[in-house]
Amino acid sequence: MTNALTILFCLTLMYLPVTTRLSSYVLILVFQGILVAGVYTVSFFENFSGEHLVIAGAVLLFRTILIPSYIVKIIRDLDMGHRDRTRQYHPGFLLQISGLIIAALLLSYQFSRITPVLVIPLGTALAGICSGGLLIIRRQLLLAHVIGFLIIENGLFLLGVAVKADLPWIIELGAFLDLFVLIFLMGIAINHLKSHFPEGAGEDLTTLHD
Amino acid sequence: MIGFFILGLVLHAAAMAIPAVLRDDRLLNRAVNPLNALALVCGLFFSLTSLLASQPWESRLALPMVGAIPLSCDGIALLFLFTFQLLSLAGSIYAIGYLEEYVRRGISIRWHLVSFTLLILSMQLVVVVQHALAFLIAWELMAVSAYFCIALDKARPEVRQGAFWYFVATHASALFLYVFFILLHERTGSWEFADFARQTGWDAGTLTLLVVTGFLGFAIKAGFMPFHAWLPNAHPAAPAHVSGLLSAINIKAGIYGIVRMFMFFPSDRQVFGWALLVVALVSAVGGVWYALTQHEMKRLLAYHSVENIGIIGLGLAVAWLGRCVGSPGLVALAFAGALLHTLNHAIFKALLFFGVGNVYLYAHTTDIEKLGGLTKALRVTGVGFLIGAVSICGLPPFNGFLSEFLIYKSFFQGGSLMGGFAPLALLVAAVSLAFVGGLAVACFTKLYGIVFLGENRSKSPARLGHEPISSLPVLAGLATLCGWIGFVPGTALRLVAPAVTEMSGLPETRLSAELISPLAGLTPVFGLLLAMTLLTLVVKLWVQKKAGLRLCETWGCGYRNVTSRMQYSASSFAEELVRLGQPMIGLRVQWKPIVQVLPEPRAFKSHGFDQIEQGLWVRLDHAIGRTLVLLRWIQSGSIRHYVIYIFAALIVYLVIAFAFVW
Amino acid sequence: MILTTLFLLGLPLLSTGLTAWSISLEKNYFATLAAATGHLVATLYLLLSRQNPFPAGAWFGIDSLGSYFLLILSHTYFAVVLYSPGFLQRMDKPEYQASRRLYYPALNSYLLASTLVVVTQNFGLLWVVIELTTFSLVPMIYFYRSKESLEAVWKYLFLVSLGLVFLLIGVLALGVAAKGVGEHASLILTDLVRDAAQLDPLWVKISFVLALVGISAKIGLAPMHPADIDATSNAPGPVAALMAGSLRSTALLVLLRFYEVACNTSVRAFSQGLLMIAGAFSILVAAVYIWRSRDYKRLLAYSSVEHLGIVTLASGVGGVAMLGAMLHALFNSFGKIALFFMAGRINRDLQTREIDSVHGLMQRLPWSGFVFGLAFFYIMGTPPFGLFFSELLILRGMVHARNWTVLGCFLLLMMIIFIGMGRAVLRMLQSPGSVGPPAGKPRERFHIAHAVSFYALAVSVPIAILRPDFLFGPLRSILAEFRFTL
Amino acid sequence: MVTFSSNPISWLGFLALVAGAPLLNGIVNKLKAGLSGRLGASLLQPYFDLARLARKETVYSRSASYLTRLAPPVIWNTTAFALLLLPVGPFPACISFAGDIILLAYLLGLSRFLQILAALDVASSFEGMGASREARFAVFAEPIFFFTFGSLALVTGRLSLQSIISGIAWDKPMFPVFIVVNSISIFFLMITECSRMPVDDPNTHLELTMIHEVMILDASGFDLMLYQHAASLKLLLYGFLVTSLLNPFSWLKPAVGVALVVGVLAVLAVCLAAIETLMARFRLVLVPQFLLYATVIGVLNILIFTFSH
Repeated sequence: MTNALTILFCLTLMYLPVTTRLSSYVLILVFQGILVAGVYTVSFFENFSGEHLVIAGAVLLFRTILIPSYIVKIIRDLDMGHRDRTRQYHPGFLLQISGLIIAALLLSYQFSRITPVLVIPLGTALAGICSGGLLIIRRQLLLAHVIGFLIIENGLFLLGVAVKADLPWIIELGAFLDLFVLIFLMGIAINHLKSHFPEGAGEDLTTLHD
Repeated sequence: MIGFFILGLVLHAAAMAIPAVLRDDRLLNRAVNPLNALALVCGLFFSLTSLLASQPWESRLALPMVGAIPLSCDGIALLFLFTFQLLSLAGSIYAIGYLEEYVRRGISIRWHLVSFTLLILSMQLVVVVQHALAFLIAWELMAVSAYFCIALDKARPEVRQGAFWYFVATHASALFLYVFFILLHERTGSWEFADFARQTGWDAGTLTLLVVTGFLGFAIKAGFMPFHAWLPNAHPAAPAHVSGLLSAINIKAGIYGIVRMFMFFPSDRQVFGWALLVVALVSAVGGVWYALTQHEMKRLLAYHSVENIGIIGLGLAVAWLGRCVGSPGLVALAFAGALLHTLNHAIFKALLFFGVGNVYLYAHTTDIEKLGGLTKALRVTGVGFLIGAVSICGLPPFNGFLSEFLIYKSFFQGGSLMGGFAPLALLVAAVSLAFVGGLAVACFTKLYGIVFLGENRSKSPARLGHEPISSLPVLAGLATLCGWIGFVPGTALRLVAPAVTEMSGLPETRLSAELISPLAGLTPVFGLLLAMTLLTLVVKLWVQKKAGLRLCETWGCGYRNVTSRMQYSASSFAEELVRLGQPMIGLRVQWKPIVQVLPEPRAFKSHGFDQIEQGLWVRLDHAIGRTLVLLRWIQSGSIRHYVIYIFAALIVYLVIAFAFVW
Repeated sequence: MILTTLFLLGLPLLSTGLTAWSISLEKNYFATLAAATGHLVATLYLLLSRQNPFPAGAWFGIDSLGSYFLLILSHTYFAVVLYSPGFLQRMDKPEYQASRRLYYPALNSYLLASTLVVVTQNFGLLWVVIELTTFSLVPMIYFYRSKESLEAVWKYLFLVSLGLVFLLIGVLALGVAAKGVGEHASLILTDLVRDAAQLDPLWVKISFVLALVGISAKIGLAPMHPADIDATSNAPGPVAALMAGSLRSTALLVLLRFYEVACNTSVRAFSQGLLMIAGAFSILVAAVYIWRSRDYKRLLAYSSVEHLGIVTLASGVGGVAMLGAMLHALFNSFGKIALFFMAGRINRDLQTREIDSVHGLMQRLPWSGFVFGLAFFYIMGTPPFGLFFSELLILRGMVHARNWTVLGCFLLLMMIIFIGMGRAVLRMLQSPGSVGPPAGKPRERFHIAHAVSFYALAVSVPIAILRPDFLFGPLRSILAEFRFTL
Repeated sequence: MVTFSSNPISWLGFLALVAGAPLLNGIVNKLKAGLSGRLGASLLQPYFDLARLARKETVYSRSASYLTRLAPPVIWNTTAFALLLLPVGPFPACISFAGDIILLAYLLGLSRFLQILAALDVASSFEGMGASREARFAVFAEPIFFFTFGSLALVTGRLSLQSIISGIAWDKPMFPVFIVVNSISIFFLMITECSRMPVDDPNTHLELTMIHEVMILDASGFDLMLYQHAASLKLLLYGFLVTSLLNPFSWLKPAVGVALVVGVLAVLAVCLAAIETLMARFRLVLVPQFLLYATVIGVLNILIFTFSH
């Protein structure tokens, strides 16, 4: 069951390179949020407790409702052209992502030999982290960077599941809070950016360099 | 006795405090320098009396919570202390008159006076403290304060650059010294010089490392080639009294360090001695040869400091060798030569630099080609400079001859003591020393002849300034010392005797028997020479009075309206010798050969440059710059690149973690 | 004891609330000053009494490492608070209104967050609170409300948080490693150190690598330093001082916590090597940009990259060098206070950050120029200032470890940085410029910033020479915790 | 330990040498004239010249400073003083101590120093030229001296001229070669230092080509006399150095020795005369090579000697 969900997660990753529409990114986020919550609940089904429920709920709340809606709000406020400047269709990007996923799975397989881990979730998690980074590297739009960051966060969460590292629930919640505050601040920053950089709003910033 | 020394230090501290309360620069100049002079007189009283009584002084300064800092004035420390104090005294008296000029120009000397005092103070501390950390602190204080002293007229870019040369060099030397003393501490577990000296049984690797780091550290300071590049840049930048002290005593701190190293490692490895000999020879020959190419008085003198440091190094090298073959007599001879030359060089180099200072105040330039005939205007300076020049060339009967004489003797004695190739090598060294002497004669005849003799070359004969009053006693005193040490070698040798006995282990009696009394015998010889000369002079004057005496123009070999611009110039005087030095000596010549029948006007320009400075250090600087630029893409400014860095770093670290077994 | 904790955590919390509520700058200043003073007093008390106010094995606790870094934090913070009113009164432009309003709350919340970081012993919670420090300072980096500062904020926020994600992975990995212990596995430092033997070395290794990568962005270790440079160089003087002097050290503390765990396991050697590599690379990068830098605030930012690199390198070398590293962190914070205060003043008066367009600082701003020059010599490790002694200790450590390659590279890079920085700073100080202040402006007067800077530079001397026991006692036990011997 | 000879004859010998120095010039000139088929001036002509100069009034250039007035006596005295260090025939040197060879070399150096300065003092470009040449050749001349006498000092293990010369032992097979080569080097040195052909032309009349003569171009009267006499003293000094290397008195009867010394001096005079008649002056750029040659044979000599036993 877990594996099925994580495979789905991989598929969402595969969708990243082929779209540049912010709205579809948001959708991906929502979907991933659901998947992650699902994986979490399932993976802890055997010794199920209130804590897990709370965390799963928090995951759902943050990742599928609060954050996506907030990002949609930003998009509305800035009414930025819904698409990234970069080309719509990226064969190279697609190949990289798929290669990444395969590599991640192989790696996690190798890894599972030396230490007990769930192969597929781990691979997916690694793939998620890396492809999030790749998205940031590939896309110019700052919101796309935020999206990439959130995808990395999802991957991280999966990783936690994969290595069965159960932090105290209070810490998990704290982490969610942090995440949310962070996104909130980023939103404010982007808003200010709009006022400072009227033209090409939210493009990558490169004025500070040596 | 020691009370006087401490009193001197206290007075220095007071002198440093004065600028805080006194506002007017002119008064400040007249208050601080005399106070320093007074302090130094006290200090001199201490060092001189304990030197002549040859009673070393030792004590431990117990500081609360820090621990005891061993202070001691053994013979070596006393000798260097005496040298430093003597020349600092001369410098601070000279500064009174010299700084007037800067005050007139409206350059603030407040901070300069503080750092000048600090320089004098820290130099005295450097030789007194016998504790590595304290030594390093005093050393760095000396370096920094000297830097500020040099950068007095900092509005001029070349001054800033020259000062920066010094700054970088001294920092490099400090880094080497850190490693040196840390290695010693690592080996002995103590910071005290005494324990370093007590340590025995060095393993070869550590010893080599120690000698190399220590020597580099001190050699950069002393200005051995190829680490000399800072001298010719820093000296012209500094005001005359500071350049005088730089050459006279600041670089001697490096010599002091090397002498201390000798005490730390009683080694029998001849290779170090030979290596030092080679370095010293290169410095001596190279220094004087480069000096020949210079047309700026202070640069020229700076290169001569390199030469003289080389000569001192020769003495030290022979002393090391003498210790290796276990001959205290040779050690004593060579060390006496080296230490005496340290003192002598300090005296006549300060004399020369102060002379240049007066020239600068008078003509507002130190470019040799623009000067000439200064003896008529600057009488004292002229005579003093001549004496300095004769002394630095090592000509009798002045002090330079005495120390070089000892070093020559040490060569021959060493040659007769050692077998194999050693005699030949030492003979070659002696011959090179003679060669250096010849070049020095050429160089200083050029300098003195062009600057002080003949007619003024610059287009504007209008003279500015004068000989500052305070400089006259200084020049006279230093010149007298040059003559005195030369004529009466006994006294000077008694000054170095305690140090020499410490280094060589030769008892006082044998020392005086083998070293002092033979040289003391030179006095009647020189006396006879002097008497004969005076007699001849009297006869000459009498005859001329009888036969008559007349003034007229110089015989122009039939040419008419000869102008002062037609005199032989410094560059043409030195040109052939410089050419012979090619390509070791850089020489840039710009001219167009005459081909057509009716040639248009032609110009011939030639100036020498320092191959080591330009070809090694400046090039190294550029190379570092070029190499570092290769990495400047890192701060690209794009957040996407930065994300790549994070992942890249992660991957690299993980590869390190799992690929390489640690 | 409870009082101490109250002073450490309660007071900042209270003053955060107060300053957030009240709008009068004076009141806020006094509230902040009170908090800072209380904090400092409590810290010193802790150092002197050498005891942990929290119950053993709790999520919070103050070991000697903590108390030592608490001093760095508290001291720097105190200096910054002292300077703040003088700073704010100059920031009277209308567009700064909002920033001034936010200034004190941000400061207080920063103190709170950083204190939490220092006292937290549980790695999970540590991650949560380290993120808070970022949030608390971000508004202050954006003080000037300019394009550059906004870009700096964005980069800093984004990259640091991204790094912290990896830190969290590191924490998870540590949790996995702790599984080997058994059912009473916990993420509490003391437990981990106690059961170091049972930890799974593989996961410890992974966690250390991830922690290093993750926290580097916050410490400012290359190659994760760029955002840090932008933030430090665009923040106003006091905030920059706070970041360079305290924020980075606090982040370093987090790394040291992981290092402490690693040092007690079999991956000790590896982690040492990794720290050396990271540190050396940071020094190299700093050298690259210091060699010919155009902007003196960025120059200072790189200089703090360099010094944090030195500290990291030295803690990797271990032994005496570890002692040197700890002292270096402290003394570096002192120096950064002076340097950034002065840089801020210079920037304000000359309205330029270009090194080439700064002339005759000594005549133009006698006091600031003088202190700036002094701080330059300080940061270059000139005796008798403290950095000289700490660098000597570090070199001793390298020599003792017979680590000649590291020693050689270190000295070479030191020399390069010395030349580069010397060129820039001495040029600023000495190159001939307008003699005296420009028409209309009065001659610069002695300002509290100068007093604070003087104090910060001077205090390092007695600490380094007298080696007071209330400081060196903790230092020795730190070395013991890392199982280093002098 | 400095010893002043108690033997009055040494001092008398010194005076005799000082008095007789111009005679050597006279002889050389006479021989030269003879070789070039002229009758030539009388042997005593140098004395007449000196006397004439002493009587003449002195003319100083307006550019000249105190140095022009000071230089002649000092130069004459240093040169004469150098003679005091030479052992004269069988008698000990007037003054001798360990290392007096160094003093000897540096005394000559001092006189050269002042000579050059005196030349530069009168602000004439011609004399400057001469001064530059003098300085240049001196640089290469000094090493020759130190090589020859240094090697002798090392071989004999002594440092005073007196003891070195008396320490020359003829029993060793290599010694004659060694001595001969050394004396050749010194002969070259003598040619250079005393500015004879082929390095310098003592009686040319073109200022551009002269070295020593051009430096004293502006001297006159008593000063010129002192210069001239100092020059002849120098010639004699080097001549004696060469002859004393043979050290005849250690293995011959004094009378024979004296005869030998005179003979060798005569031979030297003939050589000088012959060279000056037969050879043309070198181009000035070649002179350093000439001197380097003299140095190099010294080097070879000492090498061969050290490794031959």
